[in-house]
Amino acid sequence: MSLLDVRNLEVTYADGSAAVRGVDVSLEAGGKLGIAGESGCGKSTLALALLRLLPAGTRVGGEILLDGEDVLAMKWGRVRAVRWAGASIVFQGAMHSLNAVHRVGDQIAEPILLHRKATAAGARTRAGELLEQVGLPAAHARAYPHELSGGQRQRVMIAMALACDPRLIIADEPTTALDVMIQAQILRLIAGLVTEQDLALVMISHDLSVLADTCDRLAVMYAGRIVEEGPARQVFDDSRHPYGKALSGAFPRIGDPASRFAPRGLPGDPPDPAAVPTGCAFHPRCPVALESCSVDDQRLREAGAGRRAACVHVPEAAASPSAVPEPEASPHPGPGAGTDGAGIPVPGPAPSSDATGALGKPASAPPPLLSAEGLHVSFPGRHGGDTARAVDGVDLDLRAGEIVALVGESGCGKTTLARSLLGLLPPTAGRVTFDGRPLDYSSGALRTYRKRVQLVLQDPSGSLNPRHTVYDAVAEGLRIHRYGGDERAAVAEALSRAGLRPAERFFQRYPHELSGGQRQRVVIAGALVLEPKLLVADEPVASLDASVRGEILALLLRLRDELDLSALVVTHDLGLAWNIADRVAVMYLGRIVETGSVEQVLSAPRHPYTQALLSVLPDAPGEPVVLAGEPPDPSRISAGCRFHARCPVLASGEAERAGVADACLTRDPEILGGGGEEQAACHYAATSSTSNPSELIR
Amino acid sequence: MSSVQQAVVPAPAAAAPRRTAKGWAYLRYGAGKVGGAVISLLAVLVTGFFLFRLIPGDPVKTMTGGRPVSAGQLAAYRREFGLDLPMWQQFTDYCGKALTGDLGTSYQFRAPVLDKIAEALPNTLLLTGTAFVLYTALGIVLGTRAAWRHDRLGDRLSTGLALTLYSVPSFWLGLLLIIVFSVGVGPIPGLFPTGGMESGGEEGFAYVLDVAHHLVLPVITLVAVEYGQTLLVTRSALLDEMASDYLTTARAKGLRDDLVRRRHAVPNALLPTVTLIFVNLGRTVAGVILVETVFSWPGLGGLFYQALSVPDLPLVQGLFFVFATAVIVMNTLADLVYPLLDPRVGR
Amino acid sequence: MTTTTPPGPRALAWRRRGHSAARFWKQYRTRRAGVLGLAVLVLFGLIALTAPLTVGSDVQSVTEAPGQPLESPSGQFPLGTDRFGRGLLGLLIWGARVSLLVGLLAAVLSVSIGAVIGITAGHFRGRYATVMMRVTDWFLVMPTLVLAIALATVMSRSLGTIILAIGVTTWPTTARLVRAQTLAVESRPYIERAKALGGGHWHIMSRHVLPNVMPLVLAQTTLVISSAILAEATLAFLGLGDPTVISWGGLLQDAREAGAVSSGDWWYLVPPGIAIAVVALAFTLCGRAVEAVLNPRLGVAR
Amino acid sequence: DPAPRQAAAADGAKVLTVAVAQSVDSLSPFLASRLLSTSVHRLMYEYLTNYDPKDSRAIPGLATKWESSPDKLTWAYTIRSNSKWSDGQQATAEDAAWTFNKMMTDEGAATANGSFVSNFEKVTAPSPTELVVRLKKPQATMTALDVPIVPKHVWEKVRDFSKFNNDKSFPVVGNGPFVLTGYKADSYVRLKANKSFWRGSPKFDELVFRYYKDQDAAVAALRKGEVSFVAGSPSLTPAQASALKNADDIKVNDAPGRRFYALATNPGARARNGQKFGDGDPSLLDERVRHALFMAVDRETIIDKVFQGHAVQGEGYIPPRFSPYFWKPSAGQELAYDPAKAAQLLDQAGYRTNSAGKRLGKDGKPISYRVLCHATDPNDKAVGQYLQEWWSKLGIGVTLDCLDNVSDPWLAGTYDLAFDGWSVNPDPDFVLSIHTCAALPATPKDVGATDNFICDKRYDELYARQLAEYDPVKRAAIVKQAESRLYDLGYMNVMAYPNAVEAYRTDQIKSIQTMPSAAGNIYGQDGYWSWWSAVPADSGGSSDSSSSTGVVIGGIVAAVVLVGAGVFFVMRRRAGADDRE
Ligand SMILES: Nc1ncnc2c1ncn2[C@@H]1O[C@H](COP(=O)(O)OP(=O)(O)OP(=O)(O)O)[C@@H](O)[C@H]1O
Ligand SMILES: Nc1ncnc2c1ncn2[C@@H]1O[C@H](COP(=O)(O)OP(=O)(O)OP(=O)(O)O)[C@@H](O)[C@H]1O
Ligand SMILES: [Mg+2]
Ligand SMILES: [Mg+2]
Repeated sequence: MSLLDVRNLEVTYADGSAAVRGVDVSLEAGGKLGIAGESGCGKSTLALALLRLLPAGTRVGGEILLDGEDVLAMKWGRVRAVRWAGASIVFQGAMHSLNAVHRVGDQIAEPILLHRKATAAGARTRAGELLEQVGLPAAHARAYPHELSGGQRQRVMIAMALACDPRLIIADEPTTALDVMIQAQILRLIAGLVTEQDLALVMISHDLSVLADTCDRLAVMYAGRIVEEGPARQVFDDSRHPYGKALSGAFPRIGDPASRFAPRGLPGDPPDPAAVPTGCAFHPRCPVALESCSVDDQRLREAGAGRRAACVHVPEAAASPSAVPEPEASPHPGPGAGTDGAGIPVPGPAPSSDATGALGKPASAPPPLLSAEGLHVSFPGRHGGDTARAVDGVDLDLRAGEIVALVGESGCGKTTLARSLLGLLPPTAGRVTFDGRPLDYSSGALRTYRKRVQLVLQDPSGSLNPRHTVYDAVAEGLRIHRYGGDERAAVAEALSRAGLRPAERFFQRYPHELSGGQRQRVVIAGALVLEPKLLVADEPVASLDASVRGEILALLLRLRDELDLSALVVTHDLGLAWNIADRVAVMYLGRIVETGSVEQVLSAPRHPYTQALLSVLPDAPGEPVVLAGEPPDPSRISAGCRFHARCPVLASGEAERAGVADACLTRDPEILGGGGEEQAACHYAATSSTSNPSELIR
Repeated sequence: MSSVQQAVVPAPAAAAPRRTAKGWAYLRYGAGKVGGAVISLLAVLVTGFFLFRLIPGDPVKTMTGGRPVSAGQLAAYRREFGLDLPMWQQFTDYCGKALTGDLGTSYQFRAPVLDKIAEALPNTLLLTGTAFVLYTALGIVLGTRAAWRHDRLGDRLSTGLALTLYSVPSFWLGLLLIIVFSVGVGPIPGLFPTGGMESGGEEGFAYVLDVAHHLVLPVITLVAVEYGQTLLVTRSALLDEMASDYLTTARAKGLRDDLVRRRHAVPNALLPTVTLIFVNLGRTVAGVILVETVFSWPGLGGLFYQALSVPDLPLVQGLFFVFATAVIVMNTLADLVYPLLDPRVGR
Repeated sequence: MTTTTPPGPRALAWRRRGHSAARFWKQYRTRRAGVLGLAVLVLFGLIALTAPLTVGSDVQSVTEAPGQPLESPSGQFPLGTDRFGRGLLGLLIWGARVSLLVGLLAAVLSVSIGAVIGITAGHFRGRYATVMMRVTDWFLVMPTLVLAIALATVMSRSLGTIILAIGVTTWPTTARLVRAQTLAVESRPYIERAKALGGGHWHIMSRHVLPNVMPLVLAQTTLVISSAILAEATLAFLGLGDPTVISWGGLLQDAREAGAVSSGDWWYLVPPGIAIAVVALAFTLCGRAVEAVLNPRLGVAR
Repeated sequence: DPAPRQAAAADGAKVLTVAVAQSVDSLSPFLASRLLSTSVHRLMYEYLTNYDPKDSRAIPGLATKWESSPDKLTWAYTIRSNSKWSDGQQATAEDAAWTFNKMMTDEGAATANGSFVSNFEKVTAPSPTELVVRLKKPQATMTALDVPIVPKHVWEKVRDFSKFNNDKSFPVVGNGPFVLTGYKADSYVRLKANKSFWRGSPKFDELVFRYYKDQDAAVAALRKGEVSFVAGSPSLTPAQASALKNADDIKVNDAPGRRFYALATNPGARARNGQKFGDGDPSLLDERVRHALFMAVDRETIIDKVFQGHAVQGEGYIPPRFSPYFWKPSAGQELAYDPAKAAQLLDQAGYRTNSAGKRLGKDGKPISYRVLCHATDPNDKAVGQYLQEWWSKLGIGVTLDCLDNVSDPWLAGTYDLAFDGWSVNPDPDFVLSIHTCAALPATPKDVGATDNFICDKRYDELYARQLAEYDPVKRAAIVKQAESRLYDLGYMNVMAYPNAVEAYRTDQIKSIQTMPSAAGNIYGQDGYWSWWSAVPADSGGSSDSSSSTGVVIGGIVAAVVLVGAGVFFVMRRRAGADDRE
């Protein structure tokens, strides 16, 4: 008998939205099941339903057998007994899932006292042990949640989940909102614990690649239903369902030329659970949909050994391994799609050889459009703390028609740099020049400057005033700059450029009536309407679903081609750089530590930090190098190389052997050219520019 | 956990929460708040002085109006109350004295203002203190219940009643209570005294009983008009918390509903209420004028009203200062207590 | 949508406003308490506006008083008479004008001061904000009633005085709320975007902050009216009002001065009190409903 | 108050509780000026003379007899030898001399009663029973020296008379019918009967003045029997009176009052040095205007509607209760209610109406008078509204300036008309003195004793003559002439003599002396007659038992509520325990 057996689970919220519509899954003891899917597809609902945690008024149908006992039929007393002791949950937002006014130790001890009838002292000791198990000092039991970092809090949640030795742990997006490096730490921790203690795991994520790495089996959810299920790796690499394909295709494989300058996405919006399309719920967005798809509902059926999928293209008898026809190379709107008509033209393959060729010859390159010279930005410390040197000496050039990606961990100063490039933050030292002239911070000059350089922010929902219509939002720039021409026409044109067609249909909509992707397009349209020369995009897709982000990236590429726009794309995602950028700059603790063409930096990184970043990508080859510790703190920049405290090369003794260890501890490395455009700020890299760096760290 | 940490590069020792630093931070924070309060107090002192100088007329004339007074006597009064000095000097004298705890001499009572205040303050504190404890408790308990079972009939009734009572003028309610429960209407006998704080002359337990008996109606009046606000704030604070993930966590742990509420929801929801509670106490002291007038309670409110109609400037200033001090002190206390309750703030 | 002759932006804007008003009303309608409050207000508003037609200003005349002093309710005088022999029903209706007017004006004054100070203090950081917030804090610690009494005593007795006293003493709460909301709005990315587009202080305050603060201001106005009506009654009751003007609080004070409480002339005392409570309650209900509709974070928590 | 009553019942003490609305300003006889305080002092200390409750004649108090020297400048009083201070010491002429001397030499001690001694040259006590006062000028009021005589041996120790309030240690040594035993500000004043009072011990054992800020509360307390007597401030309202009339065991005492209620006109404020100040409307300086205004005041309506019969129509300056001095205008002199004639008078005076019906002043602007009224006096506000309507028919506007404290505009002369009223003493000297030129302030900066700045040569002459006239009948005749002159001037228009309306419980007070005894008031008499004479009812305490039931019932209600709430809580908790999630 399986540990968990969910049969035909249906969940309808009090407001009538059918969040889960007939889900069957099962999990053996010790098994690891991943559930993937876009935002809003019902993943969290499913998780909550497992322990009957849904809000009052929610209708739940079907069966949830936990160790053979139907959770839905239990008395409340029994439910309470099963909770945490039988199955525990690690929730998505650790910062909100912990009670801010209780010490974390007490919160861990609470279920122990409740279910295990332990003494207070016993529970406290156990809480300490649990903390140590998740790699935190036992002393942290006395801390309050806000005193811990996001990663630490997530560890506390995990420790808490382990408190009553449950046989099943449900982890709902345990790493969303965490930094790449921390995410790697947490994933390893969970994987290790589950294996070690022989726990069953249900892991929920919107990131297929993460699940493929961690789980045995993978279920892909769409609109409240599981559309594909099978062994994790197989589903990720070779999906049998068009949605699964799109989803896994949205994760760029670095080094794979196919995804270079070719971000892939899925047109259309995730479905609204209050109005799920008839037939196959996916048909409006499906590139290979048939006429019948809008009528016939699809159920999971065998699709190869141990695999199931719900698609017409998977024959009843589950024969051929790849029954789903490949969509044409470019995504295009499905027959029923285009409710908003947001068709995505194919980005033409970038003139890569040409471009890289040009980039390779800095001497002959045109003068940079925008450049930062020795830029420093610091913030006064909070509560009388030390000054935070968020940007600490950055030199960066951006040429016309070029896309540069700025990557780095959270808190390394990317946003600060972007803001100071726009003159939103005055630099503490150094300067920004545009078109060869240093930036003038008088308000009139700034206004002129901001007509030519535009900013696109990370969070499209936040970037739009909820009380302004799309028209107002786009026209805002025109009005500020007293645009003389036909405002309406300009707005319409900008909107259609950004792929919102016909533009008039969007004029009177409010942001909340748009999907995330559409909102980001509106923001981009608002920037384009002023016909800028340069776009600074700060994490333009970070808050978007994997399927949607491809579209936005494609849009950026297209604009570059059409309008000869330059762009600085700020991101923490190296894959994104691979998708669209010509050049990449890696930032660490306020300084650029490596820069160069995308191909070179991403396939042959020279700085140990870049190497580590690349190695922790879910499907990166080789053993990941997980940097321990928290994201660095710009108010405490250590002497010597700023990376030395976390540097794997230094830790492994490699630097010692190369004779640069002293320099690492005492001397701030200059950014050094390694031939061509590639430059890295590393003493070690300087000594070994020829050797293959990825082999060094073993 | 060896396997997990194996490949991990050693990190700089994770900084454990620094307790002493936090203590210092709190001290600094507290000192800031207290400093702010002191500045506010000084500002109040200054405004009190100038605001009431705006009342037109000559205080000595007011004092002696209708009584035949010799010029010598007038001059003596002016000297006595320092009214012969130029304004700025009066002001500095006033400030200097106030700082040493001397608020001057009441014109009408010929007694130190401080004495008059000291006489009345305990009475006001008794009334407001009792009412405060009751309405805070009532507001929190009912507010919690209303939120926990929100949008049910009980919530609607309880919130509706609170809102209604909140909209009722307190003096009017007091008058009605006097008619019904003091004078007696129809079959209801007059159960409670119509006013005052004591019948006079009792001692020991009889005195306590007597005062308690006098306390009932004014306290009911204050509680009735005041508890609504606490209820509403508690209710909405709790409603805000109710969607929080940590409550789902608590439920997921298998906690009973009432434990989830008491241990997790209420402590968080009460945080925003704490400030209100303190501020309320300060305001109740100042706002008690009406109830004291209606129930002839011998407290600060009554004194203030009397003082204003004369106007007895030193007493008015003194009382104004006391009222404002009550609010300032309570606000500051709220500021000081809040971080102790909410670990996230001020450290 | 076919684009024949596209309507101009202005027409569009109007249509949009119409839409949002309709949407507001649709949501407001679902709140029963708010609708009830609104109905009561409309009723009282009509009563107050039509008072010159229904009862006429003659109800105020003492020399032409039709009845004997303090008659109990009868067919001729449904609510009895006051101490001059004037019909109390008429006075109550006439008094609605003053009470509502004072409540309204005082609230508008208070909220305008609060909104201006709140927005500017929230937008301009630095010294200006510090000074403004100090002033606000200072007013906030002033015991409102005490200060209002003091002001009303210092100035001459008139409606203007009462309005000023209420307005000047009650704005800090609004200022605080508005400032908090302004700070919240200013921390939103769209402000950064507006700055990046080149928008200046005025642009940001008027195009972004103000519309976002308006709902709060609106709700706050409604709530402040309620407390202003109570404050007017209180001041009048304490004898600080203009004795020649009929207001509900004034009627209560008259009743008390006439000794209605102890002589059991309930008809003199009860109706004005109820009128005050009902109108204050109605404004509170409306205010809360408006607040809940415009600021969905409140009360919609699951 | 049941607990005390029970305690009182245990030792059989009879307590008379009086509801008062005023708070005590000071318990020092040298400082106190409020009615309550001076009434209490009457009870605590003997005065030299007292007034006969029948006709307010001067009768012996501490002094048994008195005579003046032929030059009218020396008065000799014989001090009684049967009055003892409550600490056992004999009260002597020495105490009286010390009291007066203190007031003459110490500014602090002169605060309240300094005016009585301002004309004294020297006060001596040749023997314990002999007091001699030497005057600077003749003074007819020497048998009306309302000054409490205090025990020298106690008061000698007082350092600063301007600060000493006599309210710290009890009982307070005195020789009046009652001894002060307790006081709590704004709560109560408690007095015990002085068993050895020379005129005889009061019948009640204790007298308590209980403070009720709110008159309604006091009336309610009377109805419940919490208090035995309510005076009202200054009297019960008509509504209260009629309600109490119908109540059981309550007697309403509706007696002619000692106050007049007048409309004063600003005659152009000025100081003795001739300097003018203030901004009274110049039109009011025309006697015809003043007369016209008063003729447009329907005094009958005021009595009917405002006082609802609890007042007498005003005529002369001194109320009819003081019959020797009562004067009323002759038929020809009288300014009877006649709006038409009033309008005519105004026309004659040159104040004509414009097309809008507004009467124009000499400056061509419409006339509008500011009428100063006491915000705390409902009658002022009520009459003010009538004035507004009556005078608007003459085309004259009125703004009512109702203030808590009217003295500032009053003393500054910044008003046109004002509501005015004084309590008249058996000796009318004081109320007459306030209209003399001598009472004007010395300079605009000073305060005079003047009421409303009237200064008239003829009136002053009459005033001086009556003060020097020691023969009561002749003096009364002069006083009446002065009143007539005042009436004609039209600056002080008496509208009414309000009654004293007070009430007491007949089941607690069997009988009580009014003053004048025929139809007089109880509270605020010139003397201690009422409280000294009050006889307790035998039944004693029907009300007491009712209020102790009150406590019992109240207690039970409270207990039930508490228990109920507790049970409710427990139940709810139980119920909550097994609910969802
Ligand atoms: N309490 C609720 N009442 C009504 N609808 C809800 C409620 N909770 C969630 N939903 C809706 O149900 C759908 C599924 O929500 P759910 O939280 O399960 O999605 P999810 O897959 O976890 O998304 P995400 O990746 O954003 O966490 C969503 O459309 C959401 O709007
Ligand atoms: N206004 C500010 N005041 C003080 N410190 C700030 C401020 N803004 C940013 N910082 C600090 O500067 C550092 C860099 O911040 P920044 O937002 O530029 O990082 P980032 O690289 O964009 O990070 P993320 O990926 O999380 O967006 C952080 O440590 C942050 O705490
Ligand atoms: Mg989720
Ligand atoms: Mg950032």
